[in-house]
Amino acid sequence: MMPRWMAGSFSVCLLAALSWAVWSLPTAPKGLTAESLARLAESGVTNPVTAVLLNFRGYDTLLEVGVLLLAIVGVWSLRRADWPRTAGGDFTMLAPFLRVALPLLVLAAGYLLWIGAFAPGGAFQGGALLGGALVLAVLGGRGRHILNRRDLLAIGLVLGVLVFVVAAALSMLLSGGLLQFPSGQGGVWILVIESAALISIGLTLGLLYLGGRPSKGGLPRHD
Amino acid sequence: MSVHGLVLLGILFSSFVTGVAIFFLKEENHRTRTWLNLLGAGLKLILVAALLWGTYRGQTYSLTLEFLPGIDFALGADSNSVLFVTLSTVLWFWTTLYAVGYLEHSPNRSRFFGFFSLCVTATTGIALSANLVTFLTFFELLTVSTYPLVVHRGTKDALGGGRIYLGYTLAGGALLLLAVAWLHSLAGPVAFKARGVIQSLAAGHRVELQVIFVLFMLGLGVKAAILPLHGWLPKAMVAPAPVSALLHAVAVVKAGAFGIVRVVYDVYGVETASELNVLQPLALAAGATIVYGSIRALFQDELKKRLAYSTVSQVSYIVLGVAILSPVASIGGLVHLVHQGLMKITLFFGAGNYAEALGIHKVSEMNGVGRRMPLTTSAFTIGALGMMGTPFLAGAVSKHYLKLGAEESGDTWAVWILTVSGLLNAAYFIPILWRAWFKPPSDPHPAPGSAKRTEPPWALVVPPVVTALMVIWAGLFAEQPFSPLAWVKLVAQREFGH
Amino acid sequence: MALLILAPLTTAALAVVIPRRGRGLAFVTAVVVGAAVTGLFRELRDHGVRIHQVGGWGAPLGIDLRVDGLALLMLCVTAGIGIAVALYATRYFASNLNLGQNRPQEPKDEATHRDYYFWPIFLFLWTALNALFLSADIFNLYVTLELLGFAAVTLVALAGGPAALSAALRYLTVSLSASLFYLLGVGLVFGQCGTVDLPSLAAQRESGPALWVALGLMTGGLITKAALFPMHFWLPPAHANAPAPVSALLSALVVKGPFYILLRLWFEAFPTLLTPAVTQGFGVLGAGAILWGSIQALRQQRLKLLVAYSTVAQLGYLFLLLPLCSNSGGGGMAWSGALMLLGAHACAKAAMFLAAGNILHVTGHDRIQGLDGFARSLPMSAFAFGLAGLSLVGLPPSGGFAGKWLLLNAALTQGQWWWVAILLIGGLLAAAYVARVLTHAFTHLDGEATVRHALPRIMEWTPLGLALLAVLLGFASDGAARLLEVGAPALAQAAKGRMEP
Amino acid sequence: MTEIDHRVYLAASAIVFVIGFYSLLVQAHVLRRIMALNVMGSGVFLFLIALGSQTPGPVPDPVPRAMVLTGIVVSVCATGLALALADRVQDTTDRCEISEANRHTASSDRKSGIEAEHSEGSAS
Repeated sequence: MMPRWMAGSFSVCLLAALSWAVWSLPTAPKGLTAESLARLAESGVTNPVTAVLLNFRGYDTLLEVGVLLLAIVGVWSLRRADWPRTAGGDFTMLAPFLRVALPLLVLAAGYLLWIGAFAPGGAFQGGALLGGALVLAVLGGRGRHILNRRDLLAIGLVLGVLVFVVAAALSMLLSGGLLQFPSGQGGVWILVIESAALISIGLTLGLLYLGGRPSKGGLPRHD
Repeated sequence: MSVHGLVLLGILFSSFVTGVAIFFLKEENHRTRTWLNLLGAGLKLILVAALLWGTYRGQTYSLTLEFLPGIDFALGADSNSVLFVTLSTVLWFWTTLYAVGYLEHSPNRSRFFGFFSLCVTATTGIALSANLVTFLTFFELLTVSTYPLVVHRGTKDALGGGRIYLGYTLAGGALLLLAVAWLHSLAGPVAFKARGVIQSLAAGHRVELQVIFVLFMLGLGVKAAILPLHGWLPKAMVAPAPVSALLHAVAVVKAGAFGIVRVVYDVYGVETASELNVLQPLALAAGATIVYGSIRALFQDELKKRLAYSTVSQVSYIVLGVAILSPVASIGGLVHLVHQGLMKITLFFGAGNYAEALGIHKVSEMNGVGRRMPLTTSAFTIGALGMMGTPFLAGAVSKHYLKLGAEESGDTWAVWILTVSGLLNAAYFIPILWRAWFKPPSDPHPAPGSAKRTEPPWALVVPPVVTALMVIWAGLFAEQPFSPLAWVKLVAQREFGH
Repeated sequence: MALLILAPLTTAALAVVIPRRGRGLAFVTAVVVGAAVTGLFRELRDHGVRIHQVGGWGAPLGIDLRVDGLALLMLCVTAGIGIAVALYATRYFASNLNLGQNRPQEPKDEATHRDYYFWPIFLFLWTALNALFLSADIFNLYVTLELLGFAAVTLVALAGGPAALSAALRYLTVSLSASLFYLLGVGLVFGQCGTVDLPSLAAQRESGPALWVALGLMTGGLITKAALFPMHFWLPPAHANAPAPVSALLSALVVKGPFYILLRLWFEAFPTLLTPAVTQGFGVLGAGAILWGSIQALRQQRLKLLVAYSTVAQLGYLFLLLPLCSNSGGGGMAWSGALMLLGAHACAKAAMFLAAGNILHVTGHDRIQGLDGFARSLPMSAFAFGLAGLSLVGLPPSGGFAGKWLLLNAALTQGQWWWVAILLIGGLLAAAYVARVLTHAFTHLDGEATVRHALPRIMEWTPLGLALLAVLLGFASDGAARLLEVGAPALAQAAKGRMEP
Repeated sequence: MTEIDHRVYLAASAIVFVIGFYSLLVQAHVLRRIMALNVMGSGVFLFLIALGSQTPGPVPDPVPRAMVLTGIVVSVCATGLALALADRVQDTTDRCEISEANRHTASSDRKSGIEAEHSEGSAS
């Protein structure tokens, strides 16, 4: 920890520099809007963000899915999961809600994935929703039988990376370029990749919430 | 790569491979280790003999490997190299034999002989280097491979001595590196060449070249133990006797002296160096070291320390000979490179035998050892007499040429220094001989075993006797072909073009 | 080229599913990556710089992967060290390893746990490094940096003790904030130039306050990650408390990643901004690192901390490249010299950490004072330590010497004598701290030597092999220099920058 | 909306970033530090979003938006990892502050060295 005056003066200097920089930025930056819109048609989707994320800069996303997997592996390597305190508590309100909400959330996640091709949405958004659903389920004491199966979970977690890698390798065989999807088929490829990614992202986010590896003998019960 | 290049490589590898192999031997494999050692030493001797013969007949040997960008790793054999490589190989053979006997029962022999072999590899590498960077490589390898030998006993003293040794030599190495790199940035890659390679630069870069020369002398002077860089040498006396012999006669100080010879003759060239006015200070430093070393030797009671200071003094004879601008003086200096080696190794073998057989470490304990150990003491006496400059022994030949050269170049002060030093040599050696031969044995000796004759095993006696005979040979038959003197005359001819 | 990323990423994912096969998967990766690097070497030699447009879009819209001499050199170093460390780790993490006398046998599942998690994370680390060296896109570099950082932190935490965990936590916070600085810089660059592709940035040759601040932010982040003095504070605890193979990876490779990005940024993307004030500033920090790191190394009581501080010092040399490369004359020498040092340091430091790991394993501690006579119980490790020390000190013919020689020559040619002094003093200080350890190796012990512990052979041979490689690397320096000329982005750019004052 | 200078958003993002940075420097508690990192992150994301919406044309620039998505995911992962690590540290050391004592001094390196030894001795 640094003395406040020192940290303060650092921060003030930093702020001054940043403001100076920001004010000198061109008011109409060049950006890559024109290029991305011009080649949007070739990408297989009509939502430009998805096009960037999974096609133009799909390689970033490949590594990013790797980051997700690495993060959860890291968390698992660190500690065992804590079963949330609320678990095993009074579910009179939560349980009926979950019964309705969980299927809806899963459905909504799927919808977000699908719509990502045309409008805001996509695997990450869907995955976030799925992760949220998982957290809710955990809080409501559900899904223990799944969470006990570390082997199954592992498969779900790596699914995104593996499908992505296979797609990358396959595209390379087919068209000679890493992640270069055969022309006209971009949409399908993206959908496949995103579907796998959706599952992994959702699982990862939900399991990150647990903060550790599920213990072998099942999670501790509180009832 | 020609057959001739392979000879050079063979000379290096004969000891290198032996060394590496020995590292992996189990401690108990005494016999295998001894045979490996002698095999390596013998093979090297044969190869060097071939080299000597070939060079004598005008054959050139060279070998280059890719090394740094723009600089090759180059080996070659000019007459200077051959002189030094022959000396170190011959002496190494006998030192190995001696060491095998000496360390019969001490621990960590595999480690010792491994580094021992690496050390001699480095020395022959120094001799055979054909350019400065290669020279530097082996020079540093020598430092590194001798350190474990100096600290071999692992006692507090040994480790302290080792630390000082390493400090001095690595600092010297750093200065040498600076000198080499600086010269490289001025002159490009520097390959050794008779009469120097930088004549053309002398006019434009006078001051730089002077500074670089000083750096060279500081870097090399540490190993050659020139005043005031000699501090490590007496401290390194904690090492086992064969190591002392190696340090003083074969490897370390000789490498320093040989480096000075190389830089003065084959990098700067004598004429250029003297134009740059750098030789005179070097000669003065050498002169001061000669006197200083002799005086300090007078006051040492510990035998090995007295010999150590004697080395400090004697090595500077070589430097003096090089620094005086006269072909005759350089003959004296160069031949002393060989003669001092022969004499000093005899003395150290002797000192080691006294310690081993009777536990004698001090001059004051040496009363009457001549009668107990006649062979060793005879050899020791020949070495000591040689050092004093007694006629018909090796030392006299070098001193004769040095004095002649000094007179020729008008450096009368040097003649005086040589005379005074000769007297001092006598002053510190004669008491030893007097005690050894003429005083009655003062019983009991520090070590047990008071039988009448206590010569150590033959492996310890033969080496000093042989080297003592060589001292006589080099003195008596100095004018015969293949004597050190004859060879040195060849070198001088090349360097001065007479 | 793509194999270099896909292979380790795939095996990393598979190792998560089947942790028992982690070791085997690592070997598959080693073979594939080794072959791929060899193949790339051939391609590069025959055809020059290779570019792969991911997705076929091409920069600036897409991301380009690119291999030039510099990138290939880094990939080679990574592959070499990666394979060596993998070999060592096969036995290190094996649960049936006999730890020798006074070591409590750790619970078996604890060891298994470590073995199971090491391999996937190690493979992720490898992926991250390969991706980093291949990328020509500064945003993509951010992603690789994060991947690298997460893997490194997790591997440190694998050691498990309180010191390691605290060190890992600090490493993580420092690393994350540094990444955010870098990312903000990337944002500013994008705002100014409208691209994040390195060659496109180079082509624009823009300048202005935004770029200055952006470069400042990115540089700040990167030197923190590269542990350049005075931002090195996180490194010694993290590197010293990690498991031995991890320490080796971190010191040999991980800190080099951010340094590599730094080179790309300053020399390739914004060479015009590389003013003498900037380069001399980097030099001063580098010199500070050399002196401070070496002095701290001399003062440490623990072997691994000593080695870690030595890393701080050795990283300083790399940054001397900046003042020595951007001046006229001898720039090429400084360039190959610094990178030679990088490679040599990677080998030597990995060897040292692995040797230190052996010592720790056998003696049960790594207090320098208590290491008397370890040359007897661990002759090969002591030897490896010594040989690696030669390279760190910079004695010929080691790679360390070749690198220093080139830097020295560059400094002398340019008359920047102050760096000459630093180089020489740094070497002597290194000698002092290496000798400090080796002295204990030679100390004579009364009585019979401690029993020679039967360490697995591979754990003895790997450090020795690496150390030998470091020592012999000098002979490869000519070849390495020629390799670096392929593409030589920095030099070409720097030369152009010089021509347009 | 168009009359507002877009640079205001950029400046605001800079302020958010610096606030986060300041707390990172002065806060000792791990949780606060992790939050500070998240604030810094938000600053960066705000900056990128503002940058993207600034380009002329009908739609905002998708590239910075994609970058933000990537960044958010990374930041979530980082937070998860950091929390788990912090928790583990707390379990093993009963402290929830990043130990600052052993920053530069050799003496404290010694201290942490001893700790490490214990852990190596017992755990490894």
